[in-house]
Amino acid sequence: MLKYILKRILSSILVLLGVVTITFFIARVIPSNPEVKWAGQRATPEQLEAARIELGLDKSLPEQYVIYLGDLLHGDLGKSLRTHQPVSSELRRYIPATLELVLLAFLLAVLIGIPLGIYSAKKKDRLLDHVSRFFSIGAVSLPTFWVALFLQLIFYKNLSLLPIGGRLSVEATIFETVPDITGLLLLDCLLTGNFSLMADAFRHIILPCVTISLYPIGLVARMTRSALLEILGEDYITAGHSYGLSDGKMLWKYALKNSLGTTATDVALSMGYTLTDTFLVEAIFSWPGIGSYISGAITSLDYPAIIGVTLFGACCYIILNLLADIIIASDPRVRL
Amino acid sequence: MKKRITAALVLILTFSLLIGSSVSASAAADKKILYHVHNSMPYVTLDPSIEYSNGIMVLQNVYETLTHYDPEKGEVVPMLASSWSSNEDGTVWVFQIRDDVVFHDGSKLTAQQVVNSFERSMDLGQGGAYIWDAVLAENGGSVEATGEYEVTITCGYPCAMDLVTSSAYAAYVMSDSVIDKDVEFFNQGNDGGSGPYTIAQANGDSVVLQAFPDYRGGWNDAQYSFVYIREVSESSARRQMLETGEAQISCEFSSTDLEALEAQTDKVHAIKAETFNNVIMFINTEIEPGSNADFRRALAYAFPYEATVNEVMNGNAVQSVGTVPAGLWGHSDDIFQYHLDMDKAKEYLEKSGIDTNGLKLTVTYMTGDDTYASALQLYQVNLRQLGIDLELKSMEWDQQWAQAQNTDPADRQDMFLFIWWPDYADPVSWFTSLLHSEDEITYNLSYVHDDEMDALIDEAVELTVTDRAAAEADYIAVQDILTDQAYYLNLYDQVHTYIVSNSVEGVAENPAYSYTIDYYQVTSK
Amino acid sequence: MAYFEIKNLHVTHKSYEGIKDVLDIEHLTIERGETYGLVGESGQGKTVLALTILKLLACPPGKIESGEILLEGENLLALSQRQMQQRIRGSKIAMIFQDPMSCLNPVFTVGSIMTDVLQTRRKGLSRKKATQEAVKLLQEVKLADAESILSKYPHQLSGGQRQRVIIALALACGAELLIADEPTRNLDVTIQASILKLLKELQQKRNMTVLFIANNLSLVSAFCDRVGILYNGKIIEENTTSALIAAPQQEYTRVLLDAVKAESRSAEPVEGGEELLRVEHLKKYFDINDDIKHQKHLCLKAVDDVSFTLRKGEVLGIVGESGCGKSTLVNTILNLFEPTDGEVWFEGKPALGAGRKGGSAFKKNVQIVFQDPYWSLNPRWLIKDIVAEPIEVYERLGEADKIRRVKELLTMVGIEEDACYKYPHEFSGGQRQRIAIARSLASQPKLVVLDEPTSSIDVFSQEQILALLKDLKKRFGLTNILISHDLGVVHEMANKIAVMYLGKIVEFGSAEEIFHHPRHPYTKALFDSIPSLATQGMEGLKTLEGQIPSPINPPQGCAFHERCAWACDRCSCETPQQTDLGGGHMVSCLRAEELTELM
Amino acid sequence: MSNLLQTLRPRIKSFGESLYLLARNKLSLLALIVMILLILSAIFANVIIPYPQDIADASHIEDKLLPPSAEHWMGTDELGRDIFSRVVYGARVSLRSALGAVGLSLLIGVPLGAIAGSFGGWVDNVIMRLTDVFLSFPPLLLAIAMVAVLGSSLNNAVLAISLSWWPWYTRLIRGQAISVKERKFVQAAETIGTGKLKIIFRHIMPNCISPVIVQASMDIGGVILTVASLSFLGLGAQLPTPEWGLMISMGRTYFPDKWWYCIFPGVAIFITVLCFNLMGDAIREILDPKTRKK
Repeated sequence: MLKYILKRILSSILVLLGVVTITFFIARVIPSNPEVKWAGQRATPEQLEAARIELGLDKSLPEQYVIYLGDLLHGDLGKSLRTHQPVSSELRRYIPATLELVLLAFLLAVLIGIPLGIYSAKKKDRLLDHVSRFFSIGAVSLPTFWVALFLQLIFYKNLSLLPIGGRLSVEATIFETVPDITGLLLLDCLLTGNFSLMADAFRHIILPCVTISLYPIGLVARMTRSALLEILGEDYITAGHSYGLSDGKMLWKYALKNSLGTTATDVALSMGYTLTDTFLVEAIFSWPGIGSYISGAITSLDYPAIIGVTLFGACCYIILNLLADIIIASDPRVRL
Repeated sequence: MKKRITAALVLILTFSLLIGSSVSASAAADKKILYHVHNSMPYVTLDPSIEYSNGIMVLQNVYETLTHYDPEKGEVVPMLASSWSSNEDGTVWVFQIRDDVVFHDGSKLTAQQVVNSFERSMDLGQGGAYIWDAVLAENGGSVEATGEYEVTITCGYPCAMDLVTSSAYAAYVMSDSVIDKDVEFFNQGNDGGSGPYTIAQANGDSVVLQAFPDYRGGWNDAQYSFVYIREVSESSARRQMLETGEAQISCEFSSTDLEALEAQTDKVHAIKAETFNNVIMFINTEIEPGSNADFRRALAYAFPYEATVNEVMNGNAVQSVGTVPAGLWGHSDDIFQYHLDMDKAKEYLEKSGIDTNGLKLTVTYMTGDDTYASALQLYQVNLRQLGIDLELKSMEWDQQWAQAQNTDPADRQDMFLFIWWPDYADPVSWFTSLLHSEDEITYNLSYVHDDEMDALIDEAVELTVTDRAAAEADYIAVQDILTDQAYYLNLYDQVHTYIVSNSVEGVAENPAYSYTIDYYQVTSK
Repeated sequence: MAYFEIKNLHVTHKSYEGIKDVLDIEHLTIERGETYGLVGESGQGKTVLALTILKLLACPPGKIESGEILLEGENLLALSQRQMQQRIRGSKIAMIFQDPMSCLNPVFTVGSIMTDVLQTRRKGLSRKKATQEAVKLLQEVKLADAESILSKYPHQLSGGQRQRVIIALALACGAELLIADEPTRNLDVTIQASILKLLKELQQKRNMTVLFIANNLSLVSAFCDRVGILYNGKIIEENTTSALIAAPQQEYTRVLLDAVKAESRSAEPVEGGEELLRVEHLKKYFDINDDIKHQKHLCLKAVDDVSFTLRKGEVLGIVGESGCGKSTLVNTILNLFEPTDGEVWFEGKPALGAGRKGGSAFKKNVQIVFQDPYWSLNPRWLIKDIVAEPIEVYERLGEADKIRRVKELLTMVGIEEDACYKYPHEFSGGQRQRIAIARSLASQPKLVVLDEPTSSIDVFSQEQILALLKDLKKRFGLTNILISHDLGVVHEMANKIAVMYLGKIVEFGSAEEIFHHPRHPYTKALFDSIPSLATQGMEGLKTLEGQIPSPINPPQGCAFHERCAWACDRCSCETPQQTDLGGGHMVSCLRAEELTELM
Repeated sequence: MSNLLQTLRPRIKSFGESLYLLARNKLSLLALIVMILLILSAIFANVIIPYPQDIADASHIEDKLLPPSAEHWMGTDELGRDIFSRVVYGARVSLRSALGAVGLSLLIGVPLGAIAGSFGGWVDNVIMRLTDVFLSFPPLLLAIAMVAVLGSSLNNAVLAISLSWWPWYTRLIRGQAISVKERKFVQAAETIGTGKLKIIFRHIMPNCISPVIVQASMDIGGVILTVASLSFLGLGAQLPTPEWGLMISMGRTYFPDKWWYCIFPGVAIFITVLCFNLMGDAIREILDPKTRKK
């Protein structure tokens, strides 16, 4: 087992290297003038030359690549062309917000998706099944950016129940001392026992979180359902019945455990798409996360930032994928 | 297990909905907050020497410059400098500095700190640093403190230094304590300014300004002790925030949101601010058909100016007269103005003898600006009547610009939608940057090479310092040539419409400092 | 009143083709303690019946139209699922399924499965107690070291062990009626016998009633008191075992009987011509390295030092339990696998190592007919393309000529010509096998390998296919290698036999020699453990105890000694060499001579 | 594979039969009908729509942003163009690009997968690592990069999507190929001496394809959504193309007062994607209960 995991990690690193390489070279062929972005749009030729040297653009591409890799090993992602700040430190600022959002969304997905899937599998082709199928498929069919607009309209303007965006209310930001331990605001509040702030943060996270969770919820529900149906058709289920085991036991204990592996992988693999959604939704809810950051980076082709975010996304994917593989590997059936 | 988690969630939810607002209740009483929502990030960096973007809307309230442009008077007025003088050819400038200025760190302003601040900008050579070109050592210029409260600036060539020092870019004066700090230091929310407000928090998408108690102007209760500036990109969202009274100031609304808001006079009122920002359509004059003057005139007559200003911009713009916007010297209402006239367009098209069948032009414009898109689509329709097929290409600025700088003229766009504004109240940048022929393409994106214009411009720059009237005359002459030749089309000058809560007064935008509001002047009713 | 009774039960299955009857049983009774055998091939509705009795039939598409199933006078069909689950399933009626792998939940240990079952049955049974129970049960089904088995996952057990676990599960709740649905189907013959014996014992011990479902009469004849023949969902004939075998009434029954009366016909010995194929010390080892369960680098000796010669016109039958390496041997000879070591000579020329190109001459001359005609024909191809594939490879023929050749071949194997433009799924198993044979002949080979040619087609076709093969062999003077676990088929076709055990040939010789005077204990055991009509009752059935050792680490000395009734200490240390007992009868057993008398 | 009920499990033979099975599930049937309607309207768009000229070459700024009415069923947009016409025409745009993207990904993914699965060994390794690399790109970012290089246009967006999509098919096909490779007819072909490539492309690939087709049909919906997202970000279709995502992004500035502008395109996306997903599910359940994206 251990050997297997190590092997997987190794190949993951290989993959990561591939991602870095590709992004690096894409970034370099994109027509843009980084030195201008660095030195200012009306900069004098001298200033531009200085900038080129400072950014190491005077060196040949392979050289730049080697240097970049070298820096990467020290966790140095280079400096953002816009903000002139180290990308790594900026990521450190924006990632927690996004993570908080995505993690909560996935929690929702599991809490709602799995039961939904189970029940519709249990009641296959009955009304409840149709309803939940419709819901889960509908959930993955909705354009999230569109949903976001509606939720805002309803819950902020019409019901004035929830805030329209941001992570905290103005007053909270200004007057409260916002804890920063993990960067996951809700968690930090919990740790510091600052409940009024936690409540405030929670009210802010509800809308974006719900929007983003739609896709994974639908996905999990669908996957659980089909996985279960598949398993409920297996012989050992029939056999189990013949020994007089109860349906409940069959479903909850036997079938569910078998289905977890596949569901887990599917969810992990769908992560990439959820991240995409996050990028779209954060902008609408002006959520200070990686999404807002990347959109800023994109509009000015700030490629150190873009590569940084890409790497982050890739890492997320690879890690989740790794976990999924390990889950599968721990399934006694698997003998690779 | 699951049940327990869900239960917990539900609990927190209800709990939060109940007491969620308590945070605001507790605080708002004693300290007044002015909430300004902006459509894009309020800053890129907070480094006073480097920032060359939205950041001035923050920095302008935190730092001060030697001089300041007063739009009413139409000239620069004292700020940190109490007075200044120059020799007749405008190469040596002497500024007298106020002696009662205190920085936020408590230190007092002296001439030396002014010198250090300017040199910092020049050394970093980023953002707006180019404005010091004339002062750079290699151009034979210098800045030195010639007394505790006297700064002498020597220029390599004549230069209107009083205007330069009023710039919102690269001309801020800062305390010595921050001179050697780097960008990161400033972006963490530190500042070394002397302005009415200090930066209390900088969170990337939002900034909190806090009143600086020892500001020499003093404070009254009506003024705001906190200003919260935050990015909310969605127009509809910003509108809702004003409607609910959560925010007090915002602008850059979509036409419909604006209509809706302007109707709600019980809650909010609109403040229109003329700007120096004008939108220009470059034409690639180096290749067919753009190289043909009559064809360019045809293009000029085919543009839907009125529709754009009235329908697309909903009156948040005025059609340009000449290239220098009204309110800035060098502007003249007598300059010829094109209007939509398809017959004239057809006429000129025939005159040009360009064969339009299968003729395809590309126009590039910046992604994300819907008003550009709408205007261009209207234009597209008109041109189709002339048998010209216009292809819209939305691009990120850098790509757009990179393509425009392509070495082979044929690989560049045919037209280029462009917005320009001066870094300080001097029309010079339109002429030197956009119209003066240049050996290396930067902003002359019509690729104009007109010796007559060049001569006039060079002369005007010289005269700016000594004989402004003469300079103005030259500029107007240039604009006459420009419009006659239709090297590029002057479409419209932007008008910023701020929607301001009725509980607030004193909001005004200074055209020389785009998007900046002097919060010190803002008070609550 | 009978203990168990089925009255005009009528079950249908709804599908696109419409509603079709799967079961239509007028009357069937089983007395307490009786063993009733239900015989029929797959697709005749045996499994449906079993599931219907337990009310586990999937409805829809299945539908129980009418009828009663009475257990001690109580109509099961009238009961609700809930009642069935609580009162009947497991506690009164238990079932043993045919495929032991798919019937155990792979992600749970045997222990947890068993305790689950026990606890649902007996409320308030502590986990500890339940475990003890489980151990008892496992011992009852003769599983050595029951404790360790409890902690194992199904896939860690051998087929035989799994089947025993399943039996244990069925017994767990003290059911009185046991439905055994082809319980030995996927098991090796030697294991088969022991499982049957076990069942018999348990039945007597617990005095259970057994409904034994099987697809061939020989098993039933040994096991059951009464037999019913199921055909198209109907019981077409019913009688006591002996009577039925003695005097079958129905044609179908007769065919079923013939199928297992192999001894009746045997192949005529041919005078071998010159040598065609010679195999020398052929070895094929497979590397096994397992990432997940970090095992160290192992190798599986599938074929371990095999040598034999085959002469023109001979038919070599290779027999042995599954996993003994029959198929691997053939595939290696056919160049499908790289041999680890050894030589293969075809017509005196080396056939291996010649690689893909040089080998093609050899490939042209050696063709194979696979066991399962469903997967040996590409379902996406037209018959003409399938049959023409070898022609494509070896001959440049115009479309017209090609079609002509294909049609010749098809007629030769008795398929009408217009089959050319049909797809495989439009044909029955038998027909497909004919098509496969046609293809194998297309390149005019000298040697045709037959890999279980009849095992997966219905009894009717089996006969004809064998006949066809014999006929073709005569017409083209073919030489054959025949792999089969069905001794009947081997008996009928082969005139040379090779008996394989754990990758080695333990006995090699002419058919009659081996059939009538087997010299190797394994050969003998193998033959004995196969139930035949001759052996009435279980007593005649000799069983071979113990599991087949894994070929990954075969036992020292004679690979068979662990299970050999005649083994002595020598066997466990000394590896026997092939010894010729004259007449090309080779045996690799240390005690061959002495045993000739003993056995 | 469940052996117990094999005898009872229907084996799909004819198109009619699959229809019959599909029709048993009302929801899927409804989806099918709507889908057919959509496709038809996409094909005959120019015939159906009331204001064909509003697709590209007309603007009536004077009657901009009119609410839904008899002559403009879905109202008009900021240039006074008939939204209904544009939404209907949008179906064509979306479907075309979705099909394009999926088709392209299949073109790349299927052969690679077949080769990887059939050859195994280092070839397999290299190919699968490559798919991992492409899978681990956040699709959006990949699209952005592509568009940044090639300039934003619908076709480039489609290209970008295919680039992030093909690995799914490679994985799927590979899995299939590995199992098909074991099928006897492949061995038969080998004994016959058929060439390796012929075996891969004539024997193995055709037998892997069906689950991929199922997967592809399920993906169409997702792809439509992605195209919309890209256009929403201005990385996809260019004005005045009536692409749904683009329309929403234009319309959202007029939301909520001129709700119709961004509601109808949104609804159009939702219905289309929903139908395709429902169909995809149905087809999967009928044809191949085992296939899943993995």
